Amino acid sequence: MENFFVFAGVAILALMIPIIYRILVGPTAIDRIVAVNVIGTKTTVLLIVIGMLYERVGMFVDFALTYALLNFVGSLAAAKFFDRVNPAKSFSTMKAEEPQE
Amino acid sequence: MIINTICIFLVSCGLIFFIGGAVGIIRFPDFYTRMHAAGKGDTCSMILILTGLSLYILHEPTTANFLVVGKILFIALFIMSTSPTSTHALIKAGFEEGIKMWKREDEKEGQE
Amino acid sequence: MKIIGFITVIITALLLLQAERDFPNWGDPESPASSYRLSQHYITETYHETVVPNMVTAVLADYRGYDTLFETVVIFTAGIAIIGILRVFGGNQAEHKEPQLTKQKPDLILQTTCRLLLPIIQLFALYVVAHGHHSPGGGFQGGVIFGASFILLALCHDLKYAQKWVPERRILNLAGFGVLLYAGFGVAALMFGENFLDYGILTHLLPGSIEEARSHSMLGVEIGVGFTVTAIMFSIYSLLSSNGKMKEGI
Amino acid sequence: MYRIVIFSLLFGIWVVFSGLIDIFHLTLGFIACLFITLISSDFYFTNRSKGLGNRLTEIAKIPGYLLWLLWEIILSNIHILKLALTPGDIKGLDPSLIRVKTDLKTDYGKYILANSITLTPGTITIDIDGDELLIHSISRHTKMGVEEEIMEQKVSNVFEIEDS
Amino acid sequence: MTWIFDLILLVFMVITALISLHVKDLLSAAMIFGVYSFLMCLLWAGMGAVDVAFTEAAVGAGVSAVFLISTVLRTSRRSSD
Repeated sequence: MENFFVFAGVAILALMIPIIYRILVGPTAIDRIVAVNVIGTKTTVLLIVIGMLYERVGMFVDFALTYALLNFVGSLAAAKFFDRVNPAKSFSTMKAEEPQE
Repeated sequence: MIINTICIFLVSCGLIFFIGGAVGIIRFPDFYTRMHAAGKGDTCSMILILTGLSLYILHEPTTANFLVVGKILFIALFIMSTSPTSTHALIKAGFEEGIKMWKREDEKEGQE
Repeated sequence: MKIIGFITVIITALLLLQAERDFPNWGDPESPASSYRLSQHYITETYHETVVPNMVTAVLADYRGYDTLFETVVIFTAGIAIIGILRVFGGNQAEHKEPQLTKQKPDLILQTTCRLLLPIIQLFALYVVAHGHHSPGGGFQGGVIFGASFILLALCHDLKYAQKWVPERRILNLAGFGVLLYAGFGVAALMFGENFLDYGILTHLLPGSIEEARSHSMLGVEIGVGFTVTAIMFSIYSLLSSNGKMKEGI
Repeated sequence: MYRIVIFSLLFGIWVVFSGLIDIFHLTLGFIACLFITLISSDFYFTNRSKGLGNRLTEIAKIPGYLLWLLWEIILSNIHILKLALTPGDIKGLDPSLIRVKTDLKTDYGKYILANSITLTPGTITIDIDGDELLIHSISRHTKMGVEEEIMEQKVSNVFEIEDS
Repeated sequence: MTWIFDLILLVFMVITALISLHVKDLLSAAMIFGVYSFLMCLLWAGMGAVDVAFTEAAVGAGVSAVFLISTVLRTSRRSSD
């Protein structure tokens, strides 16, 4: 059974690769933020899997609870960022500047 | 033994849904559709995996284990309410920034 | 300039990797860190002396009480420094180009989520503070989570709304109260004729034996740290996000 | 009355969080719940006039609703999985915006409806404006699913029982 | 067995740090720093340093991203180099 948990953990880690790819490529900032959010959910699961491996789930479940409760605060802040950004420097103009670097 | 099998089955189902989300986040063409793959395929697979793990924990039913399973249920509940919220906030931000939606090629030509 | 930095980083990393070869193995019982007398004492005697199962909390809040006290003071000072640098009084200095708010409509989903989850986040923060003895956690972590709950309130409604709970004047009061609570335990020990922050003597004030008095006063100390950290976290957020005007946040 | 309900709710959550059931920790929990009830009990219910009986039936119906929601989530997740694993050009993909009118009155009802729509993959609530929901849907199949309004009936069944 | 976790996490962390340095848009960089913090927490939890991991979880998820984002909001969003 322990081998299965190791396998599950490694599989979840391997499934992070496409998301890190999206973070690297992601054409817009919101794409990246979405990917970050997804990694947060995966971290929550992975922490419990690590807890199963160490057989101390009661301890690791606290971290997972912290992530479950607080992970969306960052995303909310990022979403609010777009409500309040200076119109002159808005998102579409930023994207137009990007290829000139 | 049966519990082990059920646990392995549920966790594997969760992993398969994770694969769906991960492939979708690469292949889908625009921001909105990627949001579909990213935001919520994860919630479902997370619930499946957590259910499997908590079944495995209940293997030996003691009070402490029941409380741990209660905490895991709370995690699932919290993610079920926070994840849609952040998805909604992000897609609203993108929508109001005016990110263009992807359309099929033929429809686009038809409109023009 | 970038290339010089890159080369420096590479050289430093190589030197560090070279030095890493001399380290003892991970988890080696013979390594100096775990065979030294003091660590042996911490590892074997902590539970008998303080009745605290989590060694880290006992070391942080009791054996190295001075360290944690002045860490709390550092956080307090950082808060004061940030207030001193960023806070702007009066409105009529040169009109700085402000980011404009593009919409003002409240969002029902965000507000309802905030309403449902906020008491639970706060309860979890208090749980983390109270159970620092048995599981990882303690004053700092609990304080950060409590501060994050007010930040969530400010994000979902408005900075003004959150300031009903934590007005500007109360921030400094709370932060100072935390530090004073911590130091108060030390002074109380001093009054009974023991060393500063030697909690064992507080058994005259607190119920239970000497060991339990140490454990209980550790809890009190953690609560003090929690107050300071909560207040300072929220004040940093409100100052940064409102450009020092404390009027409207993100 | 209202505060007592909140207090007992929080105390139950504390016991699950804490896991240590002895007098010292229960006292700590009592103090903590009292503190939270004092500073932020205003957050929970907006409509406090509802009768106790209605509340109880509401609570009794929630698990059934959650199970039904879970089943819907799994079904539509399989749909997304099929879409994502289609080789070559993704044929089923047909994004569109829909506006749906809802008859739900309370904020909680609207919130639950919007979150359930978002949780079933394939549809995301972009905005709530009065009683109109703006929804982004990924394919024809999911679009039809929203327009049938089964979910709305379920939600109003559970969360909007009229006082009789 | 957990050395596999440690190795993969370490590689991911290096990649994430490089991406976060590479990106010009400071808002994205702030969020990617959040990923770095998640992985750091996992690494510490895997090594058994649970108190440190808990601090990282609370600070990384709750406040650091918000602080960085509000700083970006009040300064400029483009990195100059």
